Amino acid sequence: MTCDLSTDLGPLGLANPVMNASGTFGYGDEWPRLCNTAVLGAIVTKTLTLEPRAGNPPPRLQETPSGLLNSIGLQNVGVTAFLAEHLSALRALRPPVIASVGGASAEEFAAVVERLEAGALEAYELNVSCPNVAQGGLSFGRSPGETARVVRGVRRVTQRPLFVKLTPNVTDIVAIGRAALDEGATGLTAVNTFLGMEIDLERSRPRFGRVGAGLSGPAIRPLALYRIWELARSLDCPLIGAGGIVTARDAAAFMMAGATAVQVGTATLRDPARPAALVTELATFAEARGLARIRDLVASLEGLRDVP
Amino acid sequence: MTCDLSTDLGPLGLANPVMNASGTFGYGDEWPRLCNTAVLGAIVTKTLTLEPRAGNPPPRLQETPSGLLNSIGLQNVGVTAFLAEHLSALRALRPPVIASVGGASAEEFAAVVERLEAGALEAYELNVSCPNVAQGGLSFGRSPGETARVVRGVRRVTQRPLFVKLTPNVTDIVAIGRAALDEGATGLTAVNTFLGMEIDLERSRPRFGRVGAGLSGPAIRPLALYRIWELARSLDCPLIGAGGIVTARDAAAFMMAGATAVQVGTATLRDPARPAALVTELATFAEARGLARIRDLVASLEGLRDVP
Amino acid sequence: MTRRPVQGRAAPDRAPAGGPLGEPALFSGGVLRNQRVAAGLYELLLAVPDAGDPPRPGQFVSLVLESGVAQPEFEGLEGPLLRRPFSVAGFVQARGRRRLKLLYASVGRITRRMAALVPGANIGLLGPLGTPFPLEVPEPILLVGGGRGIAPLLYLGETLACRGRAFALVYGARRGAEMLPAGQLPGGSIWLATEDGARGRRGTVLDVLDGLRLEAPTVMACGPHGMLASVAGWSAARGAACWVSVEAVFGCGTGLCGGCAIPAAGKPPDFLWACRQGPVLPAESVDWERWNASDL
Amino acid sequence: MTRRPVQGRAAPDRAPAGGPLGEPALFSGGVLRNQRVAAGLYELLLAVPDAGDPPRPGQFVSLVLESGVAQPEFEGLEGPLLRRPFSVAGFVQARGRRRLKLLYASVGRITRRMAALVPGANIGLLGPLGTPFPLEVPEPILLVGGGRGIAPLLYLGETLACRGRAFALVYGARRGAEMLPAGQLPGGSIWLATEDGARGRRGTVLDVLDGLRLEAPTVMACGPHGMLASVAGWSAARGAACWVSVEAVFGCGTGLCGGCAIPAAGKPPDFLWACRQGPVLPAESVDWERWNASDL
Ligand SMILES: Cc1cc2nc3c(=O)[nH]c(=O)nc-3n(C[C@H](O)[C@H](O)[C@H](O)COP(=O)(O)OP(=O)(O)OC[C@H]3O[C@@H](n4cnc5c(N)ncnc54)[C@H](O)[C@@H]3O)c2cc1C
Ligand SMILES: Cc1cc2nc3c(=O)[nH]c(=O)nc-3n(C[C@H](O)[C@H](O)[C@H](O)COP(=O)(O)OP(=O)(O)OC[C@H]3O[C@@H](n4cnc5c(N)ncnc54)[C@H](O)[C@@H]3O)c2cc1C
Ligand SMILES: Cc1cc2nc3c(=O)[nH]c(=O)nc-3n(C[C@H](O)[C@H](O)[C@H](O)COP(=O)(O)O)c2cc1C
Ligand SMILES: Cc1cc2nc3c(=O)[nH]c(=O)nc-3n(C[C@H](O)[C@H](O)[C@H](O)COP(=O)(O)O)c2cc1C
Ligand code: FES
Ligand code: FES
Repeated sequence: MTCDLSTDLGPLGLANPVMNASGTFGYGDEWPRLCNTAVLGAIVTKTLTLEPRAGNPPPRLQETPSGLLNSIGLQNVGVTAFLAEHLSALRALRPPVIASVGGASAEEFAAVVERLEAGALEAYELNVSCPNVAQGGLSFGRSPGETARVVRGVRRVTQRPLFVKLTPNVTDIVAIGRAALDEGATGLTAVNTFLGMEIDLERSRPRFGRVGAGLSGPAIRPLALYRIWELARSLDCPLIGAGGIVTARDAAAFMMAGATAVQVGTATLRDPARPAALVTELATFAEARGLARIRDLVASLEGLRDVP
Repeated sequence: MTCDLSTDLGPLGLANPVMNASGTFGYGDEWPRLCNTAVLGAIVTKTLTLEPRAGNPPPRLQETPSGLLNSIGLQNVGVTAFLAEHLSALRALRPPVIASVGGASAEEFAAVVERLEAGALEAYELNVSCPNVAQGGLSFGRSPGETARVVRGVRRVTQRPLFVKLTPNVTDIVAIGRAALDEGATGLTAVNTFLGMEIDLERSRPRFGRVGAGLSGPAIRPLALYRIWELARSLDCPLIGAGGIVTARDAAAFMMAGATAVQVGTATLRDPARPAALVTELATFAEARGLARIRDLVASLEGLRDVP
Repeated sequence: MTRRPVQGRAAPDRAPAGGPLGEPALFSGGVLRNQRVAAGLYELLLAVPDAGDPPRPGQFVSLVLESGVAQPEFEGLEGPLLRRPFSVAGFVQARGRRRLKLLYASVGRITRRMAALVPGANIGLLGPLGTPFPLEVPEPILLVGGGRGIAPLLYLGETLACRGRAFALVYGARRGAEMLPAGQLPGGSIWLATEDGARGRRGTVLDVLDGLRLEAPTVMACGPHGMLASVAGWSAARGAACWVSVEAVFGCGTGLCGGCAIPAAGKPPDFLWACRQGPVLPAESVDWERWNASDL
Repeated sequence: MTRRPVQGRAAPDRAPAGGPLGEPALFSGGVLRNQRVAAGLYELLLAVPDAGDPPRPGQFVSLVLESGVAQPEFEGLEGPLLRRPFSVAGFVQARGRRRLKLLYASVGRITRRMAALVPGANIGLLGPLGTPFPLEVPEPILLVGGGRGIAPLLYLGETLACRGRAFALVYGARRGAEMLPAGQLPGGSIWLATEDGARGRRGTVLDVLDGLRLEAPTVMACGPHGMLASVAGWSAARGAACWVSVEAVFGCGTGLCGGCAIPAAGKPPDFLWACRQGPVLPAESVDWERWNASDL
């Protein structure tokens, strides 16, 4: 029996639940053959800002046990160059494209989305959770009010599906998610990276210029999974899971906990073909369990809605 | 040159900065020879409550990439049995003993400390950060007000040094720490475990009965280190670092970031001799760098107090 | 060192059968031989230092793949963090040389890597740990092993044989191919059961037990949790003394963490610590019903 | 596939010298030989599949110790997550058989494990990646290598020699013991420099360069960041064209993550991506001063 892998993110239908995570796959059009990007459920772009951004000075990466700290700092070509240089290549690929959007102010978020409307992309993901920028990252995503303000501004300029990418570095992630939904967000992506740091012992100084950096990779998987579970049992909206996903088992766990789709980030750095491979592996996994439709996995965890 | 390893936690002097973390070393008197417990800077007991507690039903553990999820649930013999059965063995060992204290209410915390006063232990560590109990764990440690209430109650019954063990599962750990200090806490321990979960895919159910569990081990080291740094640059008090510490380099990083002492938890499960071995390794590390006094390492990180 | 159970009102403070045990030690083992002995089942022979207490049947060692005790100082830990417990399946001491035998099933992260160990490699060990099977028990003695649970019974059988005690062995597995060859089994009276019927009787060890005619045997069993529950029930129904060697997920294996809790009979919600009050426990000290319900 | 730099206003969009490059591939390499060739320095010879684009001198491959491409589906990732980049130090193709040679210094988590690879083991590779050294450059050609930076120059030298181009090699290291034996170095004119004076002149490659009398050479250099900065300065002062192969901490090695940023000349705060716009870059495209300041 083959399994029907299709799934829905609200109004947005996907051929399967697998996408790349923003920032670990370039703009999505880099290596269509190396990864077979065409088979993905959706493609998420690197976070785009109004102007090009150079990002943070090096070093920008540090491996940790089963994890990766990054301090890229939203380096990106800016929305104009994205539209001019990447859009047509992305359009030539089959999957729906989700533009990841960043900004230093609520106004910038809205302005980026307004510019992107011309590209007729399928959805937006608002990155209010980047730990590596001075403005507009965690300072927005850690506050329900600021998050609401960003979503409100963007909702004024688009009718398209809107996902808000949440930071796990908060006491109450559900409150932030609810604030976003109340302003018309379609769904939520969880999670962005966890705040961490590393020290250069030889020089007695922080490894990164901004000190704090974002931890990703398998190390955070159990932490991210818990956030999806927290969101799923309190809120009723499409959820996109991210954080340490490598295998079909990882993806299935996030879906059982309530995710409708999943993103592969750090694992893509090691194996650029991983997101595409995961589509196949997820089908195998589902078929081995006799699942007719992958959507039956979503929120299938026993007792998910029983508040303990 | 040999390095002077002594350090101070406020009024409490330690021969060296290394102790075990609560809950991963029994009551501290279990294996004095296997670990050579006598050489530690201090010994921290398993968290003690007023009555004995049976803890959570199994399973209680799950390995994750470079991490460990636990849902022990404060199983302990209770303060009476502790005083009767463990205290004299602990006293026979050289190091100062820090009693870890838990409770379902601020009153229980105070009652436990009141009982323990008879034991004349050197200090207390208030565990307001256990993710594995229904009452008194995270529900206290995630709220500055509740944390303050617990500390206030305990301060009424003891003059001894009091450390408050913080949870990292908050938006603003500094606010919680400040609330504790304002009520007379001597210092802070950071961090307890991170909230995570795991799923039993074969049975479509959460691995743990309480769903959420606490993540520890090397996976969380960069996250814990960042919390110590956050606390050190905003608050002026002794800090005890914990979270993924295995090696002398790990311990040194926590000290550079502001910790006066460090605790070894999960690594002790793998190697019960690790805390004692770390004392030696830390001396070697310090001597290789020509450090005359280990306390010179504390908060020596370049720019620690420059708010970025 | 005190041998007191480190836990609350929990468990019967059972003095380990056979008198006080020694202190476990951290040591390294040199691989002498590592071979497949049945489908998915391997035997590992290790040279271990001639020091410390020799293990008793039923005790276990706790293993890390990296050799050396305080390893790895520099790099820190990666990959599997916890040690893994393995029953002592054999131990010989001759002319100052000690050999430790483990029998293991390749089922997961560590055991799959163990299967790739080559002679000359070194691994880290901690032990001997846990309670042993009692040896001075009334005959007839019946050893009951399921799957990889045969491991401690090999050493137990050998030890009983040395002491001239008579015993019989009931040994079951899902498939005949997963079973040790007959020549490697201890004792003279051996009954086999396999679910595929390839060796011995088709069925489980319980089917064998039900067909046995034995007066009040002393039963010593090791195997999956469900099998142990059945054997405990079988023994209780016959008033037979029954000792089980239990498995749980271990954190420390030394009584430090409380990770290995299994429900204790008598006073819910109390627990036994499988690593220190066990792994060998009197069957009646376990609350089988609560354990079945939590069903690891 | 587009070869456009994937980054902002950052970098000069330099068409890779030598024309368009092929698509990298994921493949596995079988260890044929792995031997110590100097103190802390090892040579790894791999059998690789006869498919895809052959690497050009200056390009690199990105390595994981686990073989297989989509590995490990079941267990997930543990231990070091990221691939590690290594310059191609040699490549031969004969009768449908391809051999890839890497020269590596054992300095950390992965490279120490690499040193333990035995013939028959398989590792995972991704490549060829990055920009190559240009080959059609004016003579005299001067290759300058420091430490493990000699690796790409071995393959470059071999390739130049095959094309009948004359070149000289300046090769430095801290200690003579850490240097490749003379017989393994390419070309006829070789100058050595060691800081311990054990081989060649006592000092650095810069001391050798300062003593050379060459009219407007084309310089191609690989080595530690500080050495490259000096060589770039030396070349600029003489109006010599200079190409450098740079190192940075790589995340993906394929231009996906932006982890490998190095300061770009001209327009601060822009960056070049060492993995895709490099590793071989015209020296003048790098902002050496800003790079010295961030000093990885
Ligand atoms: C006292 C005792 C004695 C044992 N003796 C033997 C023996 O002689 N031979 C033998 O083959 N096996 C024995 N086991 C079981 C053995 O410890 C597990 O098979 C082994 O830990 C699996 O490790 P892994 O990394 O290969 O598997 P993992 O990848 O960790 O997991 C595979 C399976 O093993 C279980 N498991 C994981 N970690 C542990 C753990 N720490 N403790 C127990 N189970 C775990 C998991 O729940 C999972 O079902 C014994 C267990 C105990 C408690
Ligand atoms: C384009 C390129 C080509 C290279 N070619 C060679 C070569 O031919 N031979 C050779 O010996 N070395 C080469 N290197 C360097 C080699 O990649 C590093 O030595 C290797 O990554 C160290 O891995 P490790 O796990 O052993 O060390 P780690 O334990 O990771 O760290 C040891 C040191 O290596 C540095 N390092 C860690 N990760 C990376 C990374 N992803 N990229 C770069 N540096 C890192 C660290 O900062 C640290 O100083 C090259 C590097 C680059 C960027
Ligand atoms: C190198 C790197 C760059 C990233 N850049 C972005 C980004 O631009 N926008 C964003 O929303 N998330 C970014 N992230 C976060 C990832 O999209 C993802 O949320 C996170 O890494 C957790 O998933 P993972 O563990 O699978 O990587 C980045 C992560 C990494 C490792
Ligand atoms: C099995 C286990 C039991 C624990 N029990 C306690 C406890 O009783 N009280 C407490 O304050 N912390 C407890 N902790 C948390 C540790 O003390 C420590 O704060 C945390 O594990 C992080 O350090 P580590 O990464 O070195 O383990 C426990 C941790 C583990 C793994
Ligand atoms: S495994 Fe830690 S107490 Fe038993
Ligand atoms: S862009 Fe990822 S390493 Fe260069």
